[in-house]
Parts: sequence; structure tokens; C-alpha cells
Amino acid sequence: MIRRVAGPAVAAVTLALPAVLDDSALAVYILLGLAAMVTVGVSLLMGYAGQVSLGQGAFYAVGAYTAALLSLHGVPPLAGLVAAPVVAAASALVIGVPLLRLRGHHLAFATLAMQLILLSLAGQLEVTGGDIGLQAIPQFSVGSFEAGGASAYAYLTWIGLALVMLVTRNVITSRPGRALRALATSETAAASSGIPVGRYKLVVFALSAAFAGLAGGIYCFYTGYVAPGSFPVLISIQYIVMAVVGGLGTIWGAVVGATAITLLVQGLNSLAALPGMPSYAPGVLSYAVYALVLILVVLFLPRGLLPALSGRFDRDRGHR
Amino acid sequence: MLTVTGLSRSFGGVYAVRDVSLAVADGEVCGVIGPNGAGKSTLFNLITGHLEADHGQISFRGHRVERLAPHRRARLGMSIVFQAARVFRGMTVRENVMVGMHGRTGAGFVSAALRLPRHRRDEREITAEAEAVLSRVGLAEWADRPADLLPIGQQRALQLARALCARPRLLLLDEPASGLRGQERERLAALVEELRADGLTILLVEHDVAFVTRLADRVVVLDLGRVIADGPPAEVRADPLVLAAYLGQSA
Amino acid sequence: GDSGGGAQDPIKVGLIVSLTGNYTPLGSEDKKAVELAVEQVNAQGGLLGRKVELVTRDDKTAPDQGIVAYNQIKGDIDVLIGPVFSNSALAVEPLAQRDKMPYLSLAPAQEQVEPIKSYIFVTPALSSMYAERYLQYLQAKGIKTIAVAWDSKSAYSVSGHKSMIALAPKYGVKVAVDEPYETTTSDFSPLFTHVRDSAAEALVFWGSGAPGVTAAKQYVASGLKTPLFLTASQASKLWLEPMGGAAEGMTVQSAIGVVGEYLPDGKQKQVIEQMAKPYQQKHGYPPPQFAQDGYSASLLLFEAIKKANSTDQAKVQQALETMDLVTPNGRFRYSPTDHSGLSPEFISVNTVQNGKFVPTDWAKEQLAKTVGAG
Amino acid sequence: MSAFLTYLLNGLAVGCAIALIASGLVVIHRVTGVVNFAQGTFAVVAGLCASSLLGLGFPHGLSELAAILVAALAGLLTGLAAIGRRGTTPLSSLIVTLGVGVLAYAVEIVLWGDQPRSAPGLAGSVTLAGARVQTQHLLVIGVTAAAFVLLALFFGRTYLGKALTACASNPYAARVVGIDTRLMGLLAFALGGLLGGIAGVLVTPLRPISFDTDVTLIVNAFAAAVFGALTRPVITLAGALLLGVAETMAAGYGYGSHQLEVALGLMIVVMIVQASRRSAISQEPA
Amino acid sequence: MIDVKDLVVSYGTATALDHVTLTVGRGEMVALLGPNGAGKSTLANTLAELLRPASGTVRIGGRLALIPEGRQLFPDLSVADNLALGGWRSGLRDPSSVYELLPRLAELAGRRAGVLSGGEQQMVAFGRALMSRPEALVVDELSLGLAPNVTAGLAAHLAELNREQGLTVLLIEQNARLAFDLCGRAYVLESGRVVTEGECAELAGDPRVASAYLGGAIT
Ligand SMILES: Nc1ncnc2c1ncn2[C@@H]1O[C@H](COP(=O)(O)OP(=O)(O)OP(=O)(O)O)[C@@H](O)[C@H]1O
Ligand SMILES: Nc1ncnc2c1ncn2[C@@H]1O[C@H](COP(=O)(O)OP(=O)(O)OP(=O)(O)O)[C@@H](O)[C@H]1O
Ligand SMILES: CC(C)C[C@H](N)C(=O)O
Ligand SMILES: [Mg+2]
Ligand SMILES: [Mg+2]
Repeated sequence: MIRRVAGPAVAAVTLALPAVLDDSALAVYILLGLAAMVTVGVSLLMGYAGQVSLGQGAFYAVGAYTAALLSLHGVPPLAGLVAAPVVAAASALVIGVPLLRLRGHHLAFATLAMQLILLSLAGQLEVTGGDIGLQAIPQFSVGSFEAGGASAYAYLTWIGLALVMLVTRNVITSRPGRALRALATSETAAASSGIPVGRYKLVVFALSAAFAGLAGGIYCFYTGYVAPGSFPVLISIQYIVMAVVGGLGTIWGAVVGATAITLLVQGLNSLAALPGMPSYAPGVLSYAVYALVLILVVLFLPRGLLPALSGRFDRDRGHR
Repeated sequence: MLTVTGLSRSFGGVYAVRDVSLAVADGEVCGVIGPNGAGKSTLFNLITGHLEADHGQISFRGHRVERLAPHRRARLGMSIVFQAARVFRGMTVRENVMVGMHGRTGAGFVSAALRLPRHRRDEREITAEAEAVLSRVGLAEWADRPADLLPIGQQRALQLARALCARPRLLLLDEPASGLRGQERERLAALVEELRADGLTILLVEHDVAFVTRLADRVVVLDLGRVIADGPPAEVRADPLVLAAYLGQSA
Repeated sequence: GDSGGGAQDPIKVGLIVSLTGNYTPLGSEDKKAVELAVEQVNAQGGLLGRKVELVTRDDKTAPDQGIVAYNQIKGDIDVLIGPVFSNSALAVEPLAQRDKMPYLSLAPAQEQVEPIKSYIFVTPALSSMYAERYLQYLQAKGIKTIAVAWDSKSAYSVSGHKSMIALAPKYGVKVAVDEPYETTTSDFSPLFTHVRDSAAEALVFWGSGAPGVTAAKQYVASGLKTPLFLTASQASKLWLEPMGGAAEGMTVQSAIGVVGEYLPDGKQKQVIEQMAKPYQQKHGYPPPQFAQDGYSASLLLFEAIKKANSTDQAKVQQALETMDLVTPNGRFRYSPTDHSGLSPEFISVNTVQNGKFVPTDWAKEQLAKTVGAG
Repeated sequence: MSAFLTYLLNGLAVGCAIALIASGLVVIHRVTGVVNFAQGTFAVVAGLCASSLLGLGFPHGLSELAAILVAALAGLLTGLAAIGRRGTTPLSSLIVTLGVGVLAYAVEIVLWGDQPRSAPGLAGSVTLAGARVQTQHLLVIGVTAAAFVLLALFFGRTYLGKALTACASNPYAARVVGIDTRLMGLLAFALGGLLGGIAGVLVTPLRPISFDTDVTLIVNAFAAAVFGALTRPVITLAGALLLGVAETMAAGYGYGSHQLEVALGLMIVVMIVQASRRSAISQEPA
Repeated sequence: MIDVKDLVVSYGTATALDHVTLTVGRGEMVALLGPNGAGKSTLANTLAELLRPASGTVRIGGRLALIPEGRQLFPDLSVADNLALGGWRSGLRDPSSVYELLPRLAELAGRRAGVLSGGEQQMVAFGRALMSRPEALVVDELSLGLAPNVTAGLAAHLAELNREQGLTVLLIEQNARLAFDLCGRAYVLESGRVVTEGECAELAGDPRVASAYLGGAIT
């Protein structure tokens, strides 16, 4: 009951927010939404299909570079934005064919290495602007409407996240979703039930990459700038932290996790910058307090924030 | 239905299955017995494609399948109930069974994501059949429980239900009765008899010789990876080789 | 930001640097120096009779955090000293330009001033200037063949290397070995082997951070005789301290501020000491390059506000574009066509002697000329 | 030829340093099933401690030993946080170790500042068959060899080593036979800290260490450890050496700007080849 | 030897054992029967101190070993190492006494336990429990997956250990006939409660018990 009301309520409130927030809050709103988009994909991949990716940031980057390069070469931004998830998914398909033969930690390492390799290529290629990256990316526009202010990007982010969540929900509550959850436990038993395990892993990998790619596309228009330095390996790890903190294997958990971590980070950052704070405040607050909160949440709410918040996890274990 | 010729598989020099040939006729229930480590489970894994054979041929319903991936063999009509209960953790009993229907339905990622009519039709069909199969194996009241918290016996029944959902032509049962008590065993035996009556072909591994004798039309005995006897149950039970290798004095 | 403000309102200077993440060691030095400059100006009664207040934000060594930080403070500040991390700087600059926010960058990347954006000015010497200065020195020393090593993952070193290759013919220098490495490289023996097998008379090593120490230490162990030339990234205690005695005799470039004590008395020396002495007193070590950048940026901004006699952003921009000011980094002469302002003459070429950077005779002579001219 | 030998020897040294960090990952994972992302931190802590102690005038040997013990203590504390609480899953523990690593940043910054530090090690170099190698590199190779022989003997031959292995192999079964899995896990974390500490004091003279150097250290070590399935010391060593040699060879033969990519790519290829020879069923518990 | 009073054990909110009282005297062999999900394994785990009771008391009068349901070996270790670790509490390191009892294990000694066949694993689990030189043994499903001759062999060993060394045994066994043959007394557990207890001979004659546990399976 509560669940049925909570979703639309959150959607309505978040949709109303961009109208009242200032630029600084909007920047947080947008980055939060983008992180949530990627994290939903991570949660789908890890929480449902049982495949670990420590390189989700790579697809975020692929999306961003795709949209940026296309629009810098005169392609309409909308087409660039559509291309971002498509290219990200396509590259996931190509990379996934060899990589998804690996399992568990091997896969985790390989995805991490993939991101390192991709970033260093971007840092050395002429077309991607090398380490300096791509500047002066045009504003996002549809026809003659141009997204001038941050609130336009906030709406775009909202739409993107809603789309990502809807697709994810539809997938997981259906035949392919069950197949993914099944192969997460036992690939052999899944195959015996007629599930093409390899193909399904590839598709879900591509789907989660598409989510990251879409977020990357929005990111590049919002910031107007992409560079390898925008996608450090640590952000990929951050997405996993968000997924776990929120509650792995729940869509809303991913969103809650992304929200909690982003707000915590930004909150501590602002706190550290308050006048009168000692010089070691940034280090101590953004490292120590962040770390302590993270450790305590993981230890004391092992199933994540969302299940703890809704408090009904035990009875619901079967229905996700 | 199934013909296996000259099948072999070794692990690091040790043969688990060695030059096994075997034919199962349509509608037959074929028991496979043999000492621990004889290669029965390995044989099943070779037939279903979870292990690759070193040598040998497998033909199933007229198709040569030894190069096909496990899920393709499943779609041709093979279902296996593993020796170790491999239920899908974190999913309910009902969802576990619904997965069994995968090969027979077709709604993919796109129709699911967009909720196309195809997806809705599939879901209706899957849900209905899942209920039916759950009742058939006596799991209806457990349908909403997380499958991995079920006691062993129910997990076995669940695996069987999942396998049946694929409407297989050949069912491979690896020790389906282990962990079941008298009454439950009785129910399982009755179910297998029912399935046989429906015309299903069954390969059955079981250490409960009485169980096998009762159900099987024919019994194959494996020892050290080879077939050492093959014939009607009564004959095999009297075979001195089998007595020595397997049944021991207590039979 | 608002342009006017009552006479008693403080003037607000924004500072976005890396206080966490990879570039912490750079950003924290910048911050110390800017804080020192603000303290000093306030002690002298502030600017235009108003106090100067610093608004600091951390970009976490990440471009998107730079944007968040900028959005947070842009309504509150009059002028901005921007990130030391080139990628952050490049992310924030378009926003600053759009808001007409006078912006002094602490990052050296060439791309910031090519093409010129009217409100964006750069403080550190561009790496192309360091490259050119070394070539001048090489020419003076009669060195004709060199080896160049560069960190392919650092923007500073990539563009320094590029300029060096481009300018070398102009100074009659041939590059015999041109070898990239990575920031994480922990073994430089391949490089040294290649240099040993070549005709190079000097090895110029571009890089900042860990590889500078790693390579120089391994250079000593390798027994290579070809002299090692390091760039300004190594001109601080960050490099000297871990090197210890092994650094003796190596050639290291630096901004003029690092060798203030060897300069003839005059304006330049005085400005350098105005920062170096209190900095040394406060933090216990001489100001490294990054601190000099932060301090110079502050002086430039203060001067511009004084000249504009207002914090009106357009006026401050005007003042900057006609700036001519001596700072610890040298004499800045910004113009509408030059938003970098410095020239290679303000770079010194030193050798390490008794754990200190001592200008070579050539450099002493050159710097004396430079300072004398000003 | 002597160039090749130089690359090879130096590559081995680089690989050995990676192997030492990786060995800690392996020890901890082998016993607790946890991937310890704070492993690089142990090395950093030890390196910083050693540089401080040496700076204060304590003699070599003593300073390094003390630093290693501090790292072991750090390992123990990390273990307490990561596995001290019952019911913490390996994934949660992993995130806790990640948190510990970040927490350590704050501690390190307060104690040592944010600037990189180094420490003196063995000076000079020696020439072997025309190839020059730094003496410190030889020390690294020697210590690594000793460490791995001891580890292999410990896990392969000793009863305690086997009991430790049993803990992650099947924690439930370990408790069935009466092994205190938590105690064993803490022991493993302390041992992991010790190994990380050894790596730290050996590496600090070769490359400066600052609070966030752990990231670089862990990426390479993780690659090597995963190569050894996070459980097998000897294969991990092989992986680390492969990584180190591939890096120096790449630099030596003209791919200096792609060292890391070449080395990591090679690791991935080898892993994929290995993986395609294993069937899914043999990787799932029966 | 084993003394259980009013034991309550639950998983979260679900009660698996509901005021169970049961005793096994020193040197006695007692069978524990019950349908799937009755709580037998829960009881076994509680006796081995792997689960904590919610209330009630458990008293054990000597060293107790458990052969857990589902074998639970150390899959990455060799058979020999698996056995050796069975001696963690007792200090026994050399598995040769077990090899004498189960010669097949000597052949498998160097093999990784994880790749053994199901039955082979069950033998290792049996051997591992013996390595702790137990005074009391809780066997959760002796015959699970074992070939008839092996089951018979293990049962004979169990009887012999009981007879000659006075080993106390609580036997959870699917094959009720086998259990009744081996044991003197038996408890029947249903839905977490003891519903029947008594001499095996009597129980075997009880029509309800016979129909529930003796039907079908005849070995
Ligand atoms: N992946 C593997 N690697 C190495 N050896 C294996 C592997 N799988 C099985 N074996 C070995 O092959 C032999 C046959 O095993 P299999 O599981 O087929 O026996 P089984 O007849 O099913 O026995 P049980 O009745 O005990 O289940 C055994 O000796 C086993 O140890
Ligand atoms: N970890 C667990 N979490 C929640 N419930 C559990 C758990 N383990 C067992 N249960 C439940 O506790 C009850 C008793 O289970 P138990 O395994 O003790 O039965 P059993 O008598 O051993 O059954 P079987 O004959 O199948 O082995 C069952 O209803 C089972 O579903
Ligand atoms: C001279 C420094 C400001 C350059 C800096 N280390 C960089 O790589 O961007
Ligand atoms: Mg088997
Ligand atoms: Mg049980």
C-alpha cells in the first residue's frame, strides 16, 4: 500500500523540484540523477543478474564522448543524445563477448581494466581531444528549443531516470527478468531451463551500459566539457557503493543509494568549506566522516538503506 | 529417443565416463545405477551438455546434439533434475517454476521493456501453467516462499516441477528420491509412474534399488565409467558383477 | 556576482582547488598561498577600503565537482581563482566566461588561452615556455642532441613535450630519443637503456609528481652519464626531500620565485621575499611552485581591482587585460591577445647544490637582464 | 641482449613489488572470502611510518620493522571492522575495507600531511651479465621470493595454513569441525597487513608514497591476485611477474605510453583463455 | 550424554523447533525421524552449537561431532586435508585410522574434495567426523546419496563404533528401516515438535509411523 503511493509521490515531488531550486542545488540534482541512472544499471547487472562490473564508468564515458563528438561535428544534439546509449550498448556488446566468459572477481578485474584502457585511449587519441578533452560542446536542443539553464537539464535528467527505472522494472518483472535472476544463482540450472545464458548476460550488460551511456550523454551537454579526467575509475566503484548502500537488487534501492551518497558527499563538502573550519577539514570531513558513515551503514544495515527504511524486507524477500 | 555411442570423458587422466553406449527408446524408463563415483552424474552432464565429451556421439530425437549448448538441448526437449538441488536463490517457488517455462515462451527484453502484447500473453500462460504444475507436485501451498529456504525434500520437488514446466520429451532424474521419507518417496514414485503413463521418456539415477526396480523398464549399471550390465531390473539385480560392485551383501 | 556592494561589504574572492583527490598536494599549497596573500592585503587595510574575504571550495580533482563548486559560489563572489587541475579548469571556464566572472587559472594547460576567452587568464607559465627556455639553455651550452622523456598521461608534460619537439629545430637541437612513459611507471631502466645507446648529450624529463622522483632516483642508480634535465614540476621540496643527496648536481628548471635570493636587489626580489619569508615562517618550508602560482594569482587580482577601482566585473576584466605587474612568478603583461602574460625570461635553470636550487651562471646572467629590464 | 636482460630483471623486480601487495590480498581472500581494498593502504601506512622513523634518526632495520608491525596492526583493525560483526557478507566486507581505505586517508593526512614522502633504501646498483639493476630492486626480489616460499609452505604444508584455507572454502564446515572462523579471519587480516607493510617499506625508497598511492598499488595487485583466483599464491606471483615484465618490455620496445594497457590487456587475454577451458558446472558448488 | 529441554529455535520470525525435549544416553543409539522441514537439521545444528537457541537448554556430556546434511566438505582442499581438519578439536592429524575403515578414501586422498561424486563426498564427511574422536555423533542423513553397499558398510561401522567404543549416536535418517535396525529408541519430529517417541520395535509396529516412514523404500 505504502509502496504504491510512495513511488508516484516521489516522482511528483522530484518533478516539481527543478522549478524551485537554485543553480547550485540544481547541479547536485542533476549529478545525483545521472548517478542514479548508472546505479540502476549496476543494480540490474549485479543485484539481479549477478554479474559484477567495476567499469561502468567506461560506458558513462562512451556515452558522453559519443554525444559530444557527434554534436561537435554538427549532428543535432537530440540525435547525439539518442546515439549515446546506443553506442554505449554496442560497445558493451563488443567488449562483452570476450569479457563475459569471465566470472566473479575475474569479471570485476576485467571491467576495471577495460575502463583504464578505454580512458587512456581517449587520453591519447587526437579525435577525443587527448587528456585535455572536448570543449565547447553545444547546449542540448530539440528543434529550436535550446536548454539554456540548469533546470532544463534537471528535467532531462528526470525523464532519463524515469525511463531507465521503467524499463528496468518492466524487464525484471517479466520472463527475461526471471531468467536473469535465475542465471545469477546457477548458470547450469538456468541453461537447463532453456535460457541462453551467454546471450542474456550480454544483453543485460549492454542494457546497463545503455543506462550509463544515456547518463553520459546528458552529462556532456550539461557540463559542455568531457575529458578522461571526468571519469576516474573511482566513480565506477562509487556506483557499486551506491547500489549496495541503497540495497542491491531493488530499483528504488539504487536511487536511494545514489541519493544518499551524493547528498552525503556534497553536504560534507559544503560543511568543510564553511568559514572558520580548520585547514584539514576537507580531508577529514570528506574522507573520515564519509568513510565512517559508509562503514556503519554497511555493517548495521547490511541489506541496504531502502529495505531498512521500508522495514518489510523479511516478509518480502520473494517479491522484489 | 536418445542414442549415445562411445561416450568418454576424463578429468586429468581419470576416466569418469569411458566408452559408454546406450539407447533409450521412446516412452521408456531407464534406470541407471552404479557405485559412488561410477560416472552417473557425469554421464548426465554429458548428455545435457553441461560437460563436453572427449569422444563419442549423442543423438536425440534424430538430431546430433553433442556440439549443442545446454540450452539448445533443453529446447529440443531435455530436462534434468540435478543431484544437488540447484534452486534459484532469492526467487519464490512460483518464480522458480516459471523459469522452467523459459524455453517454451518467447517474449524477450524488448517486448518485456515495452510491455508488448506478446509479453502479456506469455505471462498469462506462464502463470497459469506454473500453478498447475505446482499443484501436481504438491507445492501449491509453498508457492510464495523463497525457494532456497525450503527443506531439501521440497527443493527436490521444486526442481522436478521446474523441469516439467519445459514439457520435456526426455527427463533425466539424478537421485530424485534422496532425502525423501517413505511417504514422500511414495508420492514421487507415483508421479513418475504418471509421467510414464503420459509417454515421457525418463532416465533415472537412484541408489534406492527398490525404487528403481519398481519404476524402470530397464536398468543400466555403470562401474568405473563403463557399462557393466544392461537389462531388465530383475536380471540386473541378480547379476553377480552388479552384486559385487554395487549391491553388496545386503541386497 | 553583484557588481557594486556597499563600501563596508567585503570583497569576495572565490577559490576552487583540489583539496581532496589526486591533486591534493597541489591544491593545498595553492590554498595556503592565497590565504597568505589575503591576510597580507587585509593587514594593509584591504582593497578599496574593503576587507577581502576568501570563499574556498574543493573540486575533489573532478571536473563535475568543479562545476558544482562554481555554481555554489558564483552568486557570492566578485572574482575567481580557478582549479589547478586542468580538466576542472576547462570545465569551469565556459561557465565563468558566460557569467563574465574574472577568472585566474592555476592550471598550465595551453588550451585555456587558445583561443582567448575574454574573462579567462592563466597564472602559471605555460609548459611551452618551459620548453623554450630549456632550448635556449641547451643552445647556449652548445648541446645539439637530446633525449626527451614525457608522461603520456599528464597534460602538462604532453604539451611541454609537444612544444619542445616543435621548437627544437629553431634552436638547432636534434631529438635523438623521444620516449613516452606513464604516470604509474615504476621502472625507468628501458628509458635509460635507450638513452645510453643514443648520441644524446642530455636527457630532458617531463613529468610531475611521483615519476619525477622515481626516475631521478633510478637515474642515479643506473650510472648513466648523460646529464639529467628536469622541469619546474620538480622545483620544490616535494622533489628535493625524497631525493636527498642523490639530487646533487642535477639540472632543474624553476619559476623565478624559487631562486629569489640569487637575484639582484630590486622589485622582483622584493616581491618574492614578501611571500617567501612569511610562508617559510608559517609552514616551515620555502613555498613550492604551486604556492607561488596561488600567490601570484592573488596579487594579479588585487591589482586589477585596485586599478578598476571597483569590483565591477567588466572593469576588472579591462584592468586585467592591461595588467603589468611583478609577482613571484615574474612580470605579467596581459593583453587582449595574450592571456598568459608571462614569457620564458622568467624561468630559471638551476642545479642542485647542497640540497638547494642554485641558478646556473647562464641563468644568473639571463635573470639579471630580465629583472634589470623591468 | 643485455638490454633485454635489463628489462627482464627490472621487470621482475617491478613484478615482485606487485606480488607482495597481491600476496596480502590472496591471504585475506583465501581465508575470509573478502577482497580487501584496503591492502594498498597497509603499504602506504608502513611506507609513511618508515620514512618518519628514519627521518627521526632511528636506524634502518628497526624503523622498517616497526613500520611493518604498525601495518600488521592496521590489518588487524581493518579485519575487526570488516569481519568482526557476524553476518557481514563478503560484499559488505569489501565495501567496509573500501571505507577503511578512505578513512585512512584522513588519518594519514592529519599525521603526515598530503605531500608525498620517500625513504632511503639500499643505494647503488649492481651489474649482472651486463644488465644493471638497482640494489634495492634486488632486495625486493629476494624478500618476495622468501615471502612466497614461506607462504606456499605455510598454506600448502602446515596444518594451521590448511585450517585458514578451510575457513573461506566452506565457512559453515569450518565451524562444524570447530574452527573459529572469525579468529582465523582476523589472523589473516593481520598477516595481510604484515605483507602489505613489507611491500610498503620496500617500495618507498623506489617511489615516493603519499596517502593516495594505495590506488595505484591496488590496481596492479588486484590484477595479479585475480590472476591467481585470489587464492593461489604461486599463480599470483606468476601473474605479478607477467605484469611487471610485460610493462618493462612494452616500455623497452617502444610502447612506453601504453605500458599499462599492454600489461592489463595481456592479463585479460590470459584469463579469458583460462576461463574458456573451464565449464560452468565445475565452478558451481555441487 | 545429549540432554535437550524445552528447546526453541527460530529463524527470524519462523519457529523451527518448538519446545523440544529429548535425551540420548551415553552409549545409546537413537533415531530421529520426521518429514521434510520438521526441524531435524535445525536440531542437529543446535546440538553442534552452530545455531543459538532462543530458549531452553542443551547439555552435551562430551565431545560431539556432526556429520552435516549435504556433506559440507572443504571443496578446495584434498580429501586428506579434509580429514585432517576433522581433527581440529581432538588433535588427531593422521587419517590412517579412517582409511582403514573406509579404504576408498585412501584411494581418493589426493583428490580435491569438490570434484568427488556425491557418494564419495558423503564418505569423506563421515571420515572427517570420526577424526575428532567423538564421544557423541550426530549424523544428519547417513545414507543420502550413498550406494547401498556403502550405506550398509557405514551403518555397520556405526554399530561397531557404538558397540566397541561406546559411541553415542543420534541418527537422522531418511531410510527408517535402516534407522530402526540400528537404533534402540527413536523420536518423531513434526513441525518442530516431538510427536512420538519410543522403542524402535514398538514404533515400527505403529501403523502411523510405518505408513509415513516405512512405505516405499525397501533396500
Ligand atoms: N570436475 C571434475 N573434476 C575431476 N574429477 C571429477 C569431476 N567431476 C567428477 N569427477 C570424478 O569423476 C568420477 C565420477 O563422478 P560422478 O559424479 O559422475 O559419479 P556418480 O556416479 O554420479 O556418483 P554418486 O552416485 O556418488 O553421485 C568421480 O570419481 C569423481 O571424483
Ligand atoms: N536458514 C533458514 N532460514 C529460514 N528458515 C529456515 C532456514 N533453514 C531452515 N529453515 C526452515 O526451518 C524449518 C526446519 O528446517 P530443517 O532443515 O531443520 O528441517 P529438516 O527436518 O532437516 O528437513 P529435511 O528432511 O528436508 O532435511 C523448515 O520449515 C525450513 O524451511
Ligand atoms: C606545473 C603544474 C601546475 C602542472 C601540473 N602538475 C599538471 O600536470 O597539470
Ligand atoms: Mg552423482
Ligand atoms: Mg534436514
